[in-house]
Amino acid sequence: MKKENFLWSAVKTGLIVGVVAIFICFVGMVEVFSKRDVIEKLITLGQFVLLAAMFSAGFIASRHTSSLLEKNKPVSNLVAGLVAGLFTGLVLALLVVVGAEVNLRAVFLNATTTLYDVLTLDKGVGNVWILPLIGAVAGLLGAASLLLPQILRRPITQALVFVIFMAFFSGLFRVVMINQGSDMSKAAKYLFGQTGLTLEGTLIFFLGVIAVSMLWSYKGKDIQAGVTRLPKAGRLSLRVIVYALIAYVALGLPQVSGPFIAQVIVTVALFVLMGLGLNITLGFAGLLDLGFVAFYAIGAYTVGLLTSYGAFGLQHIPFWVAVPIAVLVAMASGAMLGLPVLGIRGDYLAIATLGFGEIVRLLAGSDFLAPFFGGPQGIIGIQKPCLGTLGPFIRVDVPRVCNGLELGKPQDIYYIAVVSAVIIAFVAWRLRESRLGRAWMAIREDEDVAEALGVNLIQTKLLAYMLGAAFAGLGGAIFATLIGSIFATSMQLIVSINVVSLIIVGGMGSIPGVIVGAIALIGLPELLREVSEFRFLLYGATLIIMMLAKPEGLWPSQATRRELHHTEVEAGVKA
Amino acid sequence: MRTSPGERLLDLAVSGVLWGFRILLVAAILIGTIATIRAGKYTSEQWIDFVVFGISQGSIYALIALGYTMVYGILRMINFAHGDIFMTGAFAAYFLATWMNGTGFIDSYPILGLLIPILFAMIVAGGIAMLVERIAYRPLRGAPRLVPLISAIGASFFLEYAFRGFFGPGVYAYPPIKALEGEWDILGIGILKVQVVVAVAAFIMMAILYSIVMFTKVGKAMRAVSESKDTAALMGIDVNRIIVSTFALGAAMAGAAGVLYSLIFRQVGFFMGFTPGIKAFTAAVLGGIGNIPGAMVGGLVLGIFESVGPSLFLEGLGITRPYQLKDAIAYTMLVMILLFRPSGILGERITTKKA
Amino acid sequence: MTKRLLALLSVLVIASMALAACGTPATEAPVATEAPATEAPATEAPAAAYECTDALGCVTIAPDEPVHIAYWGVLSGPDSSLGEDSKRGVEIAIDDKGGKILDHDILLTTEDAGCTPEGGATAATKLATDTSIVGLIGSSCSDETVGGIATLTNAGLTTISPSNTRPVLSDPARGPDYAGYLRTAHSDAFQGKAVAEFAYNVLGARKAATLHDGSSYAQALQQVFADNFIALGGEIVAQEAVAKDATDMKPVLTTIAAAQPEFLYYPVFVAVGGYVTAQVRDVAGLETVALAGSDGIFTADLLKGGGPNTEGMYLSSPDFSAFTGDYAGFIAKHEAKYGGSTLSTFHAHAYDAANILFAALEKVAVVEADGTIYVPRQALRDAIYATKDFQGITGTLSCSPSGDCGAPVIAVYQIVNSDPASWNPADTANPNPKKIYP
Amino acid sequence: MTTLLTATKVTKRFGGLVAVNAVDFEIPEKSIVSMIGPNGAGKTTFFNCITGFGKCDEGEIIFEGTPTQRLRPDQISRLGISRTYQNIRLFAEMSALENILVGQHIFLHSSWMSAVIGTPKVHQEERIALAEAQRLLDFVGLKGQGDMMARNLPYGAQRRLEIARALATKPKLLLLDEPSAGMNPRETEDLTAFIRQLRDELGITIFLIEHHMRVVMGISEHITVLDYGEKIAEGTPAEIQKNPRVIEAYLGRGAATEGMATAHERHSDKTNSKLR
Repeated sequence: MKKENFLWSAVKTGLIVGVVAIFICFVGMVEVFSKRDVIEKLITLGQFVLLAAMFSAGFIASRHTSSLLEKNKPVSNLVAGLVAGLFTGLVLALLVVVGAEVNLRAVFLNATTTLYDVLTLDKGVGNVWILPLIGAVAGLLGAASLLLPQILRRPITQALVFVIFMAFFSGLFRVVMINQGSDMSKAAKYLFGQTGLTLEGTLIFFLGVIAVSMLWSYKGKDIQAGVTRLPKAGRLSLRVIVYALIAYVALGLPQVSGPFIAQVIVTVALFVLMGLGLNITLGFAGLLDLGFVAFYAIGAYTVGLLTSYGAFGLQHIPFWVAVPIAVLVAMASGAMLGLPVLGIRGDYLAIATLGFGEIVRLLAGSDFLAPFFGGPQGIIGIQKPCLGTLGPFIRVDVPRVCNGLELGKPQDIYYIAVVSAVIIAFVAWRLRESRLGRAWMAIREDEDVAEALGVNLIQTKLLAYMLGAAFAGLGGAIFATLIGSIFATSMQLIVSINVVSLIIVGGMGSIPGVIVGAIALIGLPELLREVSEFRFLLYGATLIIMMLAKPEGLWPSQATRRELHHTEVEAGVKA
Repeated sequence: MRTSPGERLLDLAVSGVLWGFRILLVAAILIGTIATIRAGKYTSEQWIDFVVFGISQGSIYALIALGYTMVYGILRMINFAHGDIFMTGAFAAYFLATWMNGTGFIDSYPILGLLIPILFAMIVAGGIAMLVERIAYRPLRGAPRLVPLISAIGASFFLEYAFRGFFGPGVYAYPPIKALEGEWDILGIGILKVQVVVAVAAFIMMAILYSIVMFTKVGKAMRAVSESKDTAALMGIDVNRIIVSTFALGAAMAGAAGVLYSLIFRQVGFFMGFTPGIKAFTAAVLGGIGNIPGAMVGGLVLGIFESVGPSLFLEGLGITRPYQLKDAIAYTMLVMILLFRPSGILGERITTKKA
Repeated sequence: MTKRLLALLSVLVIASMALAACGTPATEAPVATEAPATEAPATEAPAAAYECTDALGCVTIAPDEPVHIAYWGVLSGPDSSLGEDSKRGVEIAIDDKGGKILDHDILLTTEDAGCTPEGGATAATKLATDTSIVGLIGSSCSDETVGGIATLTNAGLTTISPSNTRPVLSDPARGPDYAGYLRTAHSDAFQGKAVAEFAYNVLGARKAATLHDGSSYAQALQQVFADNFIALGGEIVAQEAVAKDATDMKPVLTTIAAAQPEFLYYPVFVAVGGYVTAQVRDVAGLETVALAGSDGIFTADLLKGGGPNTEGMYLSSPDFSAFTGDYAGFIAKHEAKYGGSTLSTFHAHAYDAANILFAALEKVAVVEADGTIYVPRQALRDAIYATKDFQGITGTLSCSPSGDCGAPVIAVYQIVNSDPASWNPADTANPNPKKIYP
Repeated sequence: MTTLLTATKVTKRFGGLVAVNAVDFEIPEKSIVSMIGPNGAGKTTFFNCITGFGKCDEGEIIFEGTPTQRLRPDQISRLGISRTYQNIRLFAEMSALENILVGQHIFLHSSWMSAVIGTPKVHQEERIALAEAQRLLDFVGLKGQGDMMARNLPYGAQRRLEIARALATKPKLLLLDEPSAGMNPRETEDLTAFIRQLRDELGITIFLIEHHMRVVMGISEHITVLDYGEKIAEGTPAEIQKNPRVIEAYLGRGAATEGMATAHERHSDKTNSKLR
């Protein structure tokens, strides 16, 4: 088979990336992002996105060229990159030219004049030639980056990624730092602009990361070796120090970062709880449950009904008493769900559980049960947790007074949520290592064989449903007290889908995977509320990319890990 | 070793609860039905109307369900983005039909004005589905079962919000076809023209699809691939091509469904695919997933249950605002059917190896 | 294991460095939320003589910094057209100011609240953390406000909602958590009553039916209507509901038809409203029933979704004849900026809300000679509450002590033409829909 | 010698097809018995009837005086019946050790709550179980491979692991479904010796389905021949080899022993391809 001409392949790459760039424009990203800076007064996020597209066109073309040509000729790599970037720029230029003649806006809402202005750097359609020019340069740089030696390329890539990350979340860092007091506030204003980094900040971050990265690549091996050479006691104390540090950071974090980060972490922790729950039913026992939000809802509603001083509160009992009850109720409902679907397998189970989740939501929000659950008006006035005693009832619609410390702020709930998540993670880990955990995994692998080996399917599956539900119920209980009100509209199918996704993205059956998955899929999007229009677009793209890049998950389960370790050892022995 | 008394108690409890559940459901349905009928609130014409409404809704579910079921039959994978493929078809047809309406074409040639957008929607939806398959699914073939599911969920979000970016969060109104306004008299019952057209079109579409799968070479290859990819490959079938054409075919059905849906409900928006997608998936499972006639039966059963159920079962039980719980009925029905037939109405009995 | 430990260690070193860097003041300075924005203007700008004595503290804006306001509402998910619509209103208001206030640029931050209480809580928490924010517009859905308002109020912020209509939010007994909450949208308590009176007195209907979509807005509004209608002596023959994502309305309409109402009131949102209107005449027994909706469907989108059946339909809405400002001009700007028509009902309310905020800001802000601005927060809040006879495009607005700024003049309109292009309630010569009551 | 298992008139139908037709069968205690027959003769179906996989439609199976046909597979396994599978069915994503530990499930009694708390009793129980699993692993010659994921073991090791897992349930009766499939002559010989060892040392009764005639004739004390679901012959190896109906059953389809051999090979190909 004759190999493709590398130039033709570069043209193709350029065209494809150009189409992707047009997609990004039409989705509206370029225009919205052009209002945010990466480096203040120098380059906007919108411009950056386009530049990145051209740059990667050059990079991809260059890499492809290397695979097409037998002999490695740097010049052809550079030419390919240039051509690819040029064509990406040409496609965009074509868009501008066509857009100036035809009203594309009749179909695509974002084909605005502002977009064309952004594309031509406010220089008007007449200067559209600037686009292919920039493209060619960016493509050339992209191609050149491939030719850099590894020792330089890695630090530069890391530094670039870090700078973009800091720029993207600059608002968040800035606010957190400003809240620390005037010194930090000055530092913040030095590093961050209103919507991006300052030039100084960019340089500091960029050079800082390069320095650290270079240091690590030179000295990292020594440090690593140093640690391995430590005596056993030394390593143990190192470990203790690390754990102590983790605990210190975890304790201090909400105080430093303020309520928003605390709230985001609470949300993540709630999803960790749900994720750990579903990890039992799905990750361990292999029972696909697409209606997991039901247990979350049941936990939340139980706490709501038991502690609310609103119209639907039954009892004003303390939060601490309501939570165990909520967990038990969720557990019972887990059995209720589990019983009828015991005999249903595979994807039939998925849809049956999905139905269960929807039924719970519909009933909770329905007029029929509104006298009990508030219907669309929800349950409001849920009492905050109180460390100390609660005062007596005065009036039904007035909260009981907390004689002691009221845990009302997100920073307070943070501790409850994080501690719960840690405890539940421990429980899940113990369960996994127990006879029950093995039975679950056996069911996941082969239900019939497990049964033939004496595993009681009914009992084991029911326990999986019940314990999973209990964890989710705990999450729901904390959720209710965090928000202070519950509505059926919070209990959408999307929550269940999120939980399933985070388990798979984290690594099925893996407990640390749940935490990593929750941070990636729940925490990051929460931080991205500012770019709300593109939140789910990016979320969707991330899901696909993660599955393509790491189908086994970000932190695969121990079995996979042990396996890898084993092969490593074997390889070591052979060597 | 004997079974312990505790275990026997559990067994007893399980079967007791299961049977209790079944009996309760059947009893609730019977009592509700009898009470409703005795109350005599509805005339027989109205009952017929309920069923007709159910059929037209159900035939759209069925059309979307076909795509789910075909892809599942071949890849054992839930194509979560299928509902959004349906949405892309509706959008494509909307823009074409609006333009055609502006030129007066639809009024002068109503049949072509209906067919051309459908064809266009099928092509666009098929194309997008092929693209999605190429990017998000094909590299994952052979990965654990849930990995493609997550990728499909990602694709679903991506499509939804890409279209939201393109066309905004508002709704668009599908242009009306004047020739389809009013009723036809069929066997003495007045039925809306649109509904007749939609139901008939849906059935024709399903018949075409069924004959493609049963009688053409591609169809045979599809069935072969669904039995065993390896064997099919050994027989000289290009498995990749067959999978792609399955996606395209299923998506084309969804695209057509998108147009029919827009004809009845007149609103096109970026989120329109989500609920019908879930419902169609339910319908596919109800009928027995992987089974083409099953998808048709499942869609119709679901549509009719949704339409008739709230009035027939719930009102008699004294439940207020029963239509709010329409979906709850649909899902309860589903669970009940799965309780009696764990692999759907027309599904294969043996599900052991499929999961 | 060692490798992982090391990776962890390195992360921790970085984290602890960061923590040490920003952690030191954690012990010295009080925690952020306790003393928001009292961040000593004295040290910051030694030249300035202004000393902040405001009960809630002041926002200091340096000469080169923009005035930061925020919009929070639903910007993702199926309800996003509501929030997007209001957001556009705010953006147009900023454009009309030339992007500047008090010679500073206006910076608008948006936060998605997803139309849920937890979304509202998260968005509010995030906004409350940012001490540079002066004032807010939002939220879109009443649920969001319920979830987030306490956080905002306690952070000393004030928000004006353009589209919350739940009565309880501006109830005189709403509690101190709502001190920072006002709205330019009207409470549904007025609206349901107006429709009931119209149906009973003007149309002479005695048997009415209602339909809602399970949203708290629709459910509450139809209940207000039903209570008032019964109080007037009428009979509610059916109260039905559908799910928010339902499309096939014929079955539920058939159920309603069985009760033979003369008047059908469905104060829902556009999606369901369109479906109901488009399908209602196809149901035997409802061919001639009078149809009525409310402000949730007072938009050209209803004509798109509902088709020819919308002709003759009644809609209650704020009285557009009381719209004193240049609504047509607003629409023209909207068309130019975003292409296509408005997405929902409350863009004008958002525009007015933003302008009320700007007016109050201009009134209370202390401008130093060097261009530094101090915004006392309590004073700003008081100034917003003190808004009187403000000439907005939704009418002449005055804010009540319980936060109602919207003119509660409800009118009932009738749609005279089902062509979406003809939608123009503010037109004097050929209005569509046309005001018929009062 | 007492009878361990008695089957009377066992019948199983799939739709119109009668897979097993009124088969009577007996297994004496501490014996090695075999069932042979052409492909599709109903042997595995008969296995499934005994282990409760697919309930048989008619007839009665009595194991040590207990009728088993109304019991679930897990209950049957507790009675002391364990099995392996024609196409190996290990828990692929679990380690070899974990596979065996699942086999010990019925002997572990700690509740999930005590497992979470981590009572000394649980630790004790787990320690014993682990030691036992290790012992079984060694016994089947997989020493040191406990941490390997089952799917990554070589084919022969997978077979042995499956037997170890079956042994972990401490069965009185062990059902082996074509244990020699896919093995070379050398491995087959080892296997024969191993099966004998199981019976002689552990006192386990063995019931085996096998295509490999050398294995069958070499170790079986009693052989039953199934064809089209019917029992056509039974007796000692010597009797079976001479039985005209058996010869006809096999010869009727082509060649006598070659026919059997080809069938066997074809079959092992199939199993091999299914593995990955």
